[in-house]
Amino acid sequence: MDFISILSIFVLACFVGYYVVWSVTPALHTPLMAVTNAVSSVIVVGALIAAATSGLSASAGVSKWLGLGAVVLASVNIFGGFAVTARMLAMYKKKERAPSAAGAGSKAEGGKA
Amino acid sequence: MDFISILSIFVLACFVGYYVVWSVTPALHTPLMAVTNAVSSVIVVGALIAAATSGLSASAGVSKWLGLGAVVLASVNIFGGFAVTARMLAMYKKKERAPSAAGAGSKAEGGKA
Amino acid sequence: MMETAPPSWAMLSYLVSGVCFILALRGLSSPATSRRGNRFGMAGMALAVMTTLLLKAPVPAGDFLPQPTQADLVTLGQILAAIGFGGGIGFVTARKIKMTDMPQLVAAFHSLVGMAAVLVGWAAYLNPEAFGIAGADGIIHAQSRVEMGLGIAIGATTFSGSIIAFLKLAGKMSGSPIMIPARHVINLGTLLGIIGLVGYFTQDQGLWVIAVVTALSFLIGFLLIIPIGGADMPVVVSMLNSYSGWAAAAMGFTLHNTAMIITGALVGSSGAILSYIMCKAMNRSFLSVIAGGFGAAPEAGGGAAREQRPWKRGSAEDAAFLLKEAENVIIIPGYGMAVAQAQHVLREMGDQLKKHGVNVKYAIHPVAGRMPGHMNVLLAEANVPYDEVFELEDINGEFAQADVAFIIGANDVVNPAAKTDKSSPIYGMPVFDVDKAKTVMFIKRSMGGVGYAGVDNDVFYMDQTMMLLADAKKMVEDIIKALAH
Amino acid sequence: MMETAPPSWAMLSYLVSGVCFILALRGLSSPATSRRGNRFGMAGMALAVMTTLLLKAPVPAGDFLPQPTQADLVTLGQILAAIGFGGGIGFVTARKIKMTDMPQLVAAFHSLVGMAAVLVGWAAYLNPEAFGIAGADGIIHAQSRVEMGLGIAIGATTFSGSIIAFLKLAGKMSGSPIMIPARHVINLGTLLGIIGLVGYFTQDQGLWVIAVVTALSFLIGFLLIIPIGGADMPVVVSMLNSYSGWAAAAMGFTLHNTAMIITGALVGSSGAILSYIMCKAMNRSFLSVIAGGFGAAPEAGGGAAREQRPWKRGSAEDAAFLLKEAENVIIIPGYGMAVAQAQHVLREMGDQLKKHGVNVKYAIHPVAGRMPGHMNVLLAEANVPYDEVFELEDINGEFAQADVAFIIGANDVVNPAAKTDKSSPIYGMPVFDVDKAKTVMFIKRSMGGVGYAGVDNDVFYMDQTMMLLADAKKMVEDIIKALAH
Ligand SMILES: NC(=O)c1ccc[n+]([C@@H]2O[C@H](COP(=O)([O-])OP(=O)(O)OC[C@H]3O[C@@H](n4cnc5c(N)ncnc54)[C@H](OP(=O)(O)O)[C@@H]3O)[C@@H](O)[C@H]2O)c1
Ligand SMILES: NC(=O)c1ccc[n+]([C@@H]2O[C@H](COP(=O)([O-])OP(=O)(O)OC[C@H]3O[C@@H](n4cnc5c(N)ncnc54)[C@H](OP(=O)(O)O)[C@@H]3O)[C@@H](O)[C@H]2O)c1
Repeated sequence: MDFISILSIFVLACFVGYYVVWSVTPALHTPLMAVTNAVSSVIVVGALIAAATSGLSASAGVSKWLGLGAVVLASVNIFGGFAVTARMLAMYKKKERAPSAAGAGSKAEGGKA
Repeated sequence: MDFISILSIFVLACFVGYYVVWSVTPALHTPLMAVTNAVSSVIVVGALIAAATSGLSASAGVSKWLGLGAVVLASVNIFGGFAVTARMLAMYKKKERAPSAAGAGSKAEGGKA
Repeated sequence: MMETAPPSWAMLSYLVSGVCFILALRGLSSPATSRRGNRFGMAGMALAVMTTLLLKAPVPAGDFLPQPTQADLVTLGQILAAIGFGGGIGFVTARKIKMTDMPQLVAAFHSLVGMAAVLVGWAAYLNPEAFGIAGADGIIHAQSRVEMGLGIAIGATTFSGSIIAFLKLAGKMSGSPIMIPARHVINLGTLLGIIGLVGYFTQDQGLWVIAVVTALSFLIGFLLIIPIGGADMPVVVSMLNSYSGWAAAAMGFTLHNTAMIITGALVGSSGAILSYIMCKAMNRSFLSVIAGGFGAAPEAGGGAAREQRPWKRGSAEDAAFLLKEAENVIIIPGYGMAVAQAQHVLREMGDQLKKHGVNVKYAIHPVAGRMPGHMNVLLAEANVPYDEVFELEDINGEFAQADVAFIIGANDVVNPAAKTDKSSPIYGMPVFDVDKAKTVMFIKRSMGGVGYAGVDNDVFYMDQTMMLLADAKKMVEDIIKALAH
Repeated sequence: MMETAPPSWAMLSYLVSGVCFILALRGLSSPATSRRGNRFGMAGMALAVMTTLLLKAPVPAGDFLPQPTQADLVTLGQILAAIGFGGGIGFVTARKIKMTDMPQLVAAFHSLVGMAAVLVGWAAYLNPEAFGIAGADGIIHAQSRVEMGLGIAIGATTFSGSIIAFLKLAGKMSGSPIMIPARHVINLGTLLGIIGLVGYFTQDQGLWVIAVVTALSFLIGFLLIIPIGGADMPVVVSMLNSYSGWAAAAMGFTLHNTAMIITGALVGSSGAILSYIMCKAMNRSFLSVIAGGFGAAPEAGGGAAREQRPWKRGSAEDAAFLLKEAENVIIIPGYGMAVAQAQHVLREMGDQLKKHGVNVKYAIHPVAGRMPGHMNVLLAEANVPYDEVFELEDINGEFAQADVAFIIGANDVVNPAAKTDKSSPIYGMPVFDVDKAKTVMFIKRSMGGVGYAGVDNDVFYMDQTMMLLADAKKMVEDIIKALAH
């Protein structure tokens, strides 16, 4: 991939980002913050590359451990971010289903209404 | 540019196209048809490449003339498409300006209100 | 010449040109920004053309590029002449065309894009080195052959299809569907033939393959469109627009050109979405439009029932009197207004009414007329400010407060059968609730005439309806005269 | 290892993963599609991780890849352990966290992304060969150095900034702005230092350069956020979210990774747009938020004036009586509802009222609470169906028909000063027209307490206003009891 290709992808992705985010309903802005958090952990790709090297030199060894550390941090985010988003989204229900369950936030992801 | 880069650009451009077109106000759907017509003449790039070759072989000579023909056709579209769009868009005015000019479609491109 | 990537500055400027096209369409999200948008479009096109010339044509450019030879300068002259010649025709046409002829103009322009794509495809086939798609031995890459074949096929289909659409829309050919027997079988066969040959093309670079592909594609464009009724042409035009976009994108893949790929995706989506919007607002499936035959039988039946029910006829004076007294008037224009070219007198009538203190609004149905946005463009031409023009959802609630619903050349878009009669061809299409208005005025030429869907309309026979039977322009002129008294 | 492009299948699957992320955000356009969207997000992440593992880690994959050695398997084990360990912590946290603690959770998560970016940047610096960003001589490409430096700088700023935001939001640190003298000069100096060093980094690959960049970036994140008041933190969190997106994009440029670039653009836009929406709805400029100091003085003045004007106090019984008799009730929740955790009892009250035939709707201001969408998530938690919850523009016209506007823990968002008083800090912010309702009920703990903007509210003193002074949860419980009689 040459630089211009990457730049093109980036520019178009910015347009997509602009439109996609504006089309998010305000009621779901909190889940939006949570899910963008989760997806920004795609940095884990870099972390995995570092962690996967078999350290021959000393600095490569350090790099590997830094990578593993980054994998841990990113994983907290990935699992935490998606799980908390799923938990929030499971709570948004339509009228039909409302009167059934009471009070405490049911954590089931089942609500597809 | 490798194939995957081009594919990525294409996929993202489809997303952009989807969002951009849906955000066009229905009142401007006719200008939209005219302007997409004009921009699709970007095929002129291919026509120019063909027309610019100095024909050494016989087939290259034919190719050159086909290219020139395509340049003519595409140019009709480019100038026609943008001009007719500009003419249409110049007619869309806000209330303040309406009572001044009467009847016949004023072709001036000036209306920036 | 081997496949060499264009230099970075050229790739960058193609990207910028693509972004300009995005901004051009983005500008259309409101009339206020639309003109700037159009200028972005022009800038993008100018950039793409200039970049290509600098890159490929032997332009004299100081010390940066090799000095052009005499032959080179001739080439450059030819190119500029071609641009000037084509551009001149396009510009003059664009200036002269009547707004009511827009549908056929768009169809005609599409056919040109289609033909240009065919020519470019052939040029690339004949001189692959110039396009950097051939190996050292002059053999074209297999992938490029597929892209080239597809580009030519889509282009040719677009060309012949658009020509038919143009002829039907311009009334130079009967709008009624022409149904060839066994046409589905023939179409399918032709289509499979094209696909098969494009596949075979990867194996055999022979001229005959691409020639047959071209011929079959011209044929299928023709075959696909002739069974479709003239009134369904707008959907077809949009669909062909979409095709031309995908053809440009295919060419962009071949040439590794970002501007073409972005444009292709934009135009492709635009056509597809407009087709979808039209079909949805007509409550017809895209397939049923493409299968053709709509508008075939000259609307038999209903005629008898129609005459038996009582209806009231009004005169221009009656209408003027009621309009003058009204507080809120909602005007619903339709296809008949375009046919009668009544938009200018209509705006004049609106001005008169405003002087009498009447509150006048225009209500536009998404498929009023024969093209998306058709009515808006005509009203804009007549200097109706766009903030007096409302879309269906925004104004449909206001009919209960309206004293007069003034229907001028519209029919299907106010037909309540769409809400109640499951057997109606327009059942399910959203319509204006004109029955809620105190008085309904309905301009059309005769009780026998029907709308696009060819069905009777209960609004004619309502108690509060006054039928104003005349040519729309004539009737509005008479109303204006009566208002003056 | 030299810079070699990853194989096509990997590039393709990174593209697919990027598209999945787009679809994940796209799903959030409505609650109905949001859950599928989230699954797309998970799928995209799983794909990105798996692709990278297949590509770089020595996974046992039959004959396709070289057999892993013993050391390789250890590495794989370490990686899986790291994912399992981190993932476990994340998952448990996500399950345990209270909905009212969402703002601080998001801030905490951001800090982790920032730190991960710093670690990856350092790892790339120490082992550039693994990332394919070094020449044969182990020298890192200049462009990669800039990208790496920027990635580390943004990541470190995000980290320390988010930590402060977390501490302030969680109440573990005073929310009041801490104003260092000459802070603008210090900040500017630090910023220039970072930029200068990143530039210098292209000349000198020394460890000290990147170490100082890292340290200064940690410092600036800290310096930038401490002068900002706790209540402005949501804008800051969004801004940091945006930063973390751009950091990911920078990393994506380095690694030529489509998934990262797309994600970066998505997250970057998301944070920027949310910040913009918040600032706009508060009618404050982004710069004024970032400059800090808001909420500094403990709202002096106004106190005297406040006491002098007459106001009416109501009891839970009074409120219950009026609510029972009402036809339309609009509930306006605000920050106080979140503080009191009153959403569950509020929904219960709504159910009771519905049994009495009252029409209950919830009205949400775009900046009600302390986070975009804060109120929606709490009401959803309490099982309020989302089709009873309306946005400002959609419901503001209905107050004229409302018998009761029930304000629970909201304040600024109903303050008419925003419409009338040019000197008010909230002037220009759109607010609910509660004064049009027949009766206004206003729950807050004391007459002295103010909202986020620290200003008095004329609604307290209106004729039709009944102040219900108590903790929101307590008051609603009392109303429910009174309704039962
Ligand atoms: N807009 C689009 O994109 C699009 C695309 C495809 C199809 N369509 C279809 O087109 C139709 C549009 O509906 P519409 O309500 O606008 O029109 P319509 O239903 O086609 O009705 C046209 C009306 O105008 C009258 N008329 C024709 N010429 C006239 C003249 N010179 N003076 C006065 N009246 C005249 C006709 O009656 P007389 O003959 O008695 O005068 C008829 O009542 C819909 O069915 C829609 O589905 C629209
Ligand atoms: N949503 C966002 O994204 C965001 C971001 C940044 C800033 N903001 C700002 O936050 C504000 C939000 O406005 P708002 O109307 O929701 O809230 P607000 O103006 O901050 O008012 C909160 C109200 O709740 C009362 N309250 C607090 N705790 C309570 C309890 N336990 N029981 C009962 N009442 C309680 C307070 O009065 P007492 O103290 O007397 O009880 C006060 O009247 C806006 O100014 C907005 O600009 C929002």
